[in-house]
Amino acid sequence: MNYSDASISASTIAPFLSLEGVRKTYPGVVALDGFSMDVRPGEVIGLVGENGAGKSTLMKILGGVTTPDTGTVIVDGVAHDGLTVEASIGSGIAFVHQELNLFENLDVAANIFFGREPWRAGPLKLVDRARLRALSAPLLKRVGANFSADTPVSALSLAQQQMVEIAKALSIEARLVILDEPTSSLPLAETDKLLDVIRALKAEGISVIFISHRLHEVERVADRVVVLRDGMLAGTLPKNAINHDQMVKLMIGRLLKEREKAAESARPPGTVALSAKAIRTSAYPDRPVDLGVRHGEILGLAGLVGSGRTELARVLFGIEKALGGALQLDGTDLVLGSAADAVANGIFLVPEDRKLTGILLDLSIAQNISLPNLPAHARRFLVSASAEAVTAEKQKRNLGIKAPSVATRTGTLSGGNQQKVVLAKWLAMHPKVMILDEPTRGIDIGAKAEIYGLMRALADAGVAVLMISSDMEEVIGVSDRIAVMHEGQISGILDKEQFSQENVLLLAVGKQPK
Amino acid sequence: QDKPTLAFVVNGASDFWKAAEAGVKKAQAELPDYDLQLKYPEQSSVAIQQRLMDDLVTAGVKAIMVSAVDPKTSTDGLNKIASETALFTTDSDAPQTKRVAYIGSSNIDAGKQAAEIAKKAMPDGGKCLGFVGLLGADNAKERIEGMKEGLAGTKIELIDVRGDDIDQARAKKNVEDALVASPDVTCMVGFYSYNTPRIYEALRDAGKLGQITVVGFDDDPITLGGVKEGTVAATVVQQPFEWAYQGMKLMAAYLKGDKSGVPADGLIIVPTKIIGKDDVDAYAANLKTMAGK
Amino acid sequence: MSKKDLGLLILILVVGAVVAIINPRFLLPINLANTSNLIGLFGILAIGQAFVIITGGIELSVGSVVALLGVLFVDFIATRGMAWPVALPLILVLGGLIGLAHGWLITRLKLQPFVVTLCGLLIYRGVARFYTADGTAGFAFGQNFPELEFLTAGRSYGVPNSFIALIVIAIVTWVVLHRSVFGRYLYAIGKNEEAAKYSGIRTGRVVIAAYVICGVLTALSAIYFAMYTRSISPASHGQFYELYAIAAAVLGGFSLRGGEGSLIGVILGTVLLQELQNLVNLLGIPSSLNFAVMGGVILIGVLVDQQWGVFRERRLMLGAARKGAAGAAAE
Amino acid sequence: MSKKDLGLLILILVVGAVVAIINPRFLLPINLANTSNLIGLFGILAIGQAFVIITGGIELSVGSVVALLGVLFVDFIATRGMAWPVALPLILVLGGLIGLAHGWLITRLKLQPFVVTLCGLLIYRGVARFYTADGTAGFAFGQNFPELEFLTAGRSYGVPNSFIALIVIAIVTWVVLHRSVFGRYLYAIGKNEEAAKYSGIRTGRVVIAAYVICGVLTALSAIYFAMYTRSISPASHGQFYELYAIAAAVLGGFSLRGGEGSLIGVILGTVLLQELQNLVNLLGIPSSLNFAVMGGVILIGVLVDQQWGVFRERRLMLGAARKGAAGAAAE
Ligand SMILES: Nc1ncnc2c1ncn2[C@@H]1O[C@H](COP(=O)(O)OP(=O)(O)OP(=O)(O)O)[C@@H](O)[C@H]1O
Ligand SMILES: Nc1ncnc2c1ncn2[C@@H]1O[C@H](COP(=O)(O)OP(=O)(O)OP(=O)(O)O)[C@@H](O)[C@H]1O
Ligand SMILES: [Mg+2]
Ligand SMILES: [Mg+2]
Repeated sequence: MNYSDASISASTIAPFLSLEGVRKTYPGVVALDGFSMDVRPGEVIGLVGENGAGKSTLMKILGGVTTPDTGTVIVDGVAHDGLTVEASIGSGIAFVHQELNLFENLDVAANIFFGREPWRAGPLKLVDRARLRALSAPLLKRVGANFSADTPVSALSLAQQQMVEIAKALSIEARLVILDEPTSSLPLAETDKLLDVIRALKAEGISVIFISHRLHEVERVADRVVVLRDGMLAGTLPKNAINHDQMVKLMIGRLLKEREKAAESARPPGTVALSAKAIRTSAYPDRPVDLGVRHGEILGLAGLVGSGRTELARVLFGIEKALGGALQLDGTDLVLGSAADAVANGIFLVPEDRKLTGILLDLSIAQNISLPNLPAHARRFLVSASAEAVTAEKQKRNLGIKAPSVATRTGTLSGGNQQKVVLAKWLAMHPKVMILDEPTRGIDIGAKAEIYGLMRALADAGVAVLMISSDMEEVIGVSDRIAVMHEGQISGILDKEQFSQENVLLLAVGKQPK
Repeated sequence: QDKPTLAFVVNGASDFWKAAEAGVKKAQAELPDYDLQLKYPEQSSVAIQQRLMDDLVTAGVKAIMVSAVDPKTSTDGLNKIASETALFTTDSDAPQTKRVAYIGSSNIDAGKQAAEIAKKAMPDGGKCLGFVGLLGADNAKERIEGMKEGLAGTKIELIDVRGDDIDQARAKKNVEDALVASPDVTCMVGFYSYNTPRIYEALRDAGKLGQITVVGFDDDPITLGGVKEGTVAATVVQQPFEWAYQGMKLMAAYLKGDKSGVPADGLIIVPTKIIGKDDVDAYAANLKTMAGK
Repeated sequence: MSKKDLGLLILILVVGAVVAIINPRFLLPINLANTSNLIGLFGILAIGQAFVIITGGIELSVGSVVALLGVLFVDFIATRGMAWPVALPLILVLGGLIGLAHGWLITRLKLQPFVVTLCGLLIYRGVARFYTADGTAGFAFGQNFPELEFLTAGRSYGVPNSFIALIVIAIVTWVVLHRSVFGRYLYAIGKNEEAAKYSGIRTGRVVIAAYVICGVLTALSAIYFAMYTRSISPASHGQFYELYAIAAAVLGGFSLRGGEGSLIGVILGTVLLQELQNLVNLLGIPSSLNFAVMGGVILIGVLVDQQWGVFRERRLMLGAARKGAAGAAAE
Repeated sequence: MSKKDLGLLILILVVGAVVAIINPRFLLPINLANTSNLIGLFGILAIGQAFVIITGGIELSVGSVVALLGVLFVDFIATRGMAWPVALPLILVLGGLIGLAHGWLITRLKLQPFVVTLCGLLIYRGVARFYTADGTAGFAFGQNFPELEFLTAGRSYGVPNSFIALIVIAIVTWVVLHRSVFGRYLYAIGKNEEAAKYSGIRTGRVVIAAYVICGVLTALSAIYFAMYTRSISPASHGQFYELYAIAAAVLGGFSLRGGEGSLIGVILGTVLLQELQNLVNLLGIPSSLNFAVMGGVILIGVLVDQQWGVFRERRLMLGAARKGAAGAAAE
């Protein structure tokens, strides 16, 4: 074993896990290229890297979901050419996948202990339901869940589901917990709780691999940071050397000048583009929402988990019918029967659940981008592949989508690149109102800056941008105004000079800002 | 509900039974004190027919005349019905059951009559191909057997019988394929009522009408038309009208206590007839009057 | 019992009451016994189907398997003189093997359940017909197997033993499906097979087990059907039975997408379907309409269930909205 | 033409060659014409089915619709004396309405396609049987409609007009499915309906359109079938035709999960199935084995296709790995 950093090899404790020369290729892509690292008991490793750097692939290898082409995984002194899922779980590796993997038709407790149900002796292996519930409750408390163990998962919001995933990882008598972007849709308070959980795990001698694009979170908990670039180890930072700029430099090979922040607005906001008047949604049928987003501004929409922001976005996009109230676009009444109506009116949505609603994993990049505007890519009803390719190439260049070509299936892209494709399909049209629900969820720091830049450019071109985000820095850094939701209602709107984390938080819990 | 009900249960939906319906109707006119019904099971299967009869018994039917889907092996089921109501059989008999009587024809005899037609039409011998719906059904087997018996010792041979599972598109395609596969065939036999018309049409499409001897069964309008035209040699007809008409009257009398109509061996055979070019007009006219059209 | 099941039960009772008023003979013990016998036969089939549907699969070969195994069973004991206590388990094993083959093709070779079992539908019927050379398999006159007949077609205290068998099987499978670890895996796989795999479940084995259970139950029911009709023409025996079984499951609240449905539901679905068949015959409705009545009732049943769900949800929301508005006004 | 389609074509040619060697009469023009006539009839059905399967749906009522509309068509022109140029479009419209109803129930009332069309299967057959009181609808002897007969059962230059109709329909639907905006929407919906909706596609309308197209094509084929058999017993006419259509689509590479399959594939699938039927007759195989042969070939076809896919993928992966390793070594 040879590591660039001398301080690590000085350690004498035997590693719980080591990877040696791991290589994984997909057709046209080298996802991991001779990567090595090790993890010692009770160590928190921050794993960072750009979108598509190979982080998830690495973790999938550890979880036994994919096998490497070459290389060895040594767990607890036992060498494996490729782990199976069972072997992985059997050796005490708990895994929270980047994409959620819960069973909607089962309740929370059943999900947490799925595959490891307590059962009563007998030929039929009956589930011991009382114990199941008793075991689940403390786990839920530990991750700060506000729902009970017998709630059906189908009734939970995305963030709440992510908490269940974490509780599930905790329920395993794990020796290593892998968290692949667990905070990507968690708001601040819950994120803090998660970081506490990680520290508690560490105290118990359990190792953690923590993947996040929110570098400040990594800064706060990691004992060591491993940086991946293009499937290779770009460098390792020991605890005392972990800082934001250092990580960025290793990730993208240079320092970012304008830190993840959009430029100041170039012009004063215009008239109200889209406004909701006493709109009531199914999440909070008794709470009318009033909100207007103006041309040329970025309106941030903050709030705690389940405060009803996604639901509002769905109504504004016509996916769901409002239970009451009215919408106006540029002062005229707007009735949305479907998302198609919204699109026809220039109202676009980048949804929070990419895998289910954002893109079609089986279609190519070009086909995904042209989908909402297909007639424009057709001559007399016949789709023109070349027209599609032209549009897609342009977007691929603009957004820096990392893929062999625009004909690549989007399902093979890394999470962040998939997100860029979702953005690209709307940018290729002419938005009037752009609603982005957690737009940088799972997006790397370089791309984030690009997306902020794009949002600003949209606003400067007169587009009304509504950005839902649970990332406090992002909301404050990017927005022109911030609306905060609390239990289904707008609890307040902050102007630029009132921006502060404290104010947003106060509004989010229903109190008045200072 | 007050009038006693007599039911005629057939073995499956087919035009063949339309004549029986007419017979039931005629009997109804003469038996005002009874409620006569003709019942089709929704599928031609033992379980469904059994179920239908069970339900009829429950509904209080006084006597049932049944064309059993599979009489040979349904002894127990039929006996169960016979123990609860007066049971008669028709079309194909179940002699081992406790049925009161059988009224119908003999399929073996019908097969032999088909052989007669063939012999008359092809004195020099020939090769015959048969077409049928369900190869495994008793009536098909008996007709084929009867025909083979009748042809024994002649130069005429029944070389194969193709089944179509009562899919008429396949019935027609089978004939078309047979014309291709066996160019030396000189005669074709349609064992089920719809087989002869399909043979007729396939031959017409192939321009072979008149070149191949067609032996028919039953009285589909196309079959009769072919007989009249001379392109179908002749057809063997059963008389379901008579089965139904006589059968219903017999059951009504039996219920009143008059058992004189039941012969000692329990068999009332209504013979099958050969309808050739000469009889076809009279037969068709008779059919019309029976149906009351 | 879920609300869905309760609704179905009420429907069954209401239909029964109406029929009984029109024709009181509906309630004769003999009629109830006849009908519950068929409920037993079809119910066992439907439970088997339910296991497969839960996993998001489907088993279309049921009708053909009933024909093939029925033919073999009758042939073994009536023609080849095999003792029935040998033939019966042998048939059950054969059913299990068919299920195993299907499960294997589906999980290991990754074929679609619809395709595999559609081929099964065609192949098994062909084999059954070939086996008897399109003839009928049946018992000779006077051939009797008293114990076997008692078990399959007999009655205890007036209740058909087939119905009793159904009740016993239903209880066991209810526990398996709704209370056991295996049952939980079935539901989970039906909803999200990928996730179940990520959780370290050997999903392949669980799915194969579901098909094997279905195969064994189908085989059992094939024996019951054989002893009910005592004669099997392989060309038509059991035709469309897969549709009956699927229809019962769907009526009972199963989703063909998998992961949904209760065992009580599938039993009630079977009861309703058999009640309808009985009703058509008892009320003198032309049997040509039998299928139409069945189709109509399933459609209406599913529609009402679906619309009721939508309605309840909307009412719940509106209720909340009103309460909220009232609260706001009071403030 | 994709590799998949090519494989199917080769299979068809190989089977044809073998049959022709055993029985050279297979290649007689008359045999080819007869078989291509049925390919035309079943092909039109299968294309209709393909439109529905692409969206991830299924249409099980096809066989019953063929019976019902066939009965109505024959009844209209043979018994009621309606002029056929009136009756023909009327039947097509009826077919479209049936599709519309199915599409509406599926998209607006959110019922499952399997359930809706299963009910359709039962209801339409019941209605057809009730309409003729279980009798046969047919033409009287000597009743002729020369133009209609030429169009449906006639031949041009020895080629059956039904086959020509299929070719024309296939070309049009190929363009629609593989080149048009609507076709892209169909595929997108089949892949992920939710995501298609979020891209602003009116998924409901597109799906309804697919069912309407299927309904109209089924109606057209019902007319062809009616003119082919010239007599329809509603209890059995068209039974299992949905399975033929689905089987053709599956053989042709369609996935019942939706979003996959090519039009050439479905035509080739139909050709293979009809070739098999023809082969059973020409080689004198017992008719009872007809179904078994069909089932066996479908299973093998699908298996080979699937395993071939796995093999190719694995080779690709290995290739990539090897190339990568070589590159790494060279550095
Ligand atoms: N199943 C697959 N088939 C083909 N290529 C794949 C597949 N899975 C991943 N890749 C490719 O492997 C590379 C690494 O992807 P991976 O998901 O590991 O990135 P990541 O570091 O997790 O990125 P992100 O931060 O966006 O989640 C990417 O280029 C991706 O396109
Ligand atoms: N399908 C559903 N069924 C029942 N309740 C739901 C459903 N979807 C969302 N909810 C509830 O509605 C509320 C609002 O959810 P929504 O997703 O709009 O919140 P959000 O502010 O976007 O939060 P998040 O950060 O979790 O996305 C939550 O309490 C959630 O539990
Ligand atoms: Mg990732
Ligand atoms: Mg949200």
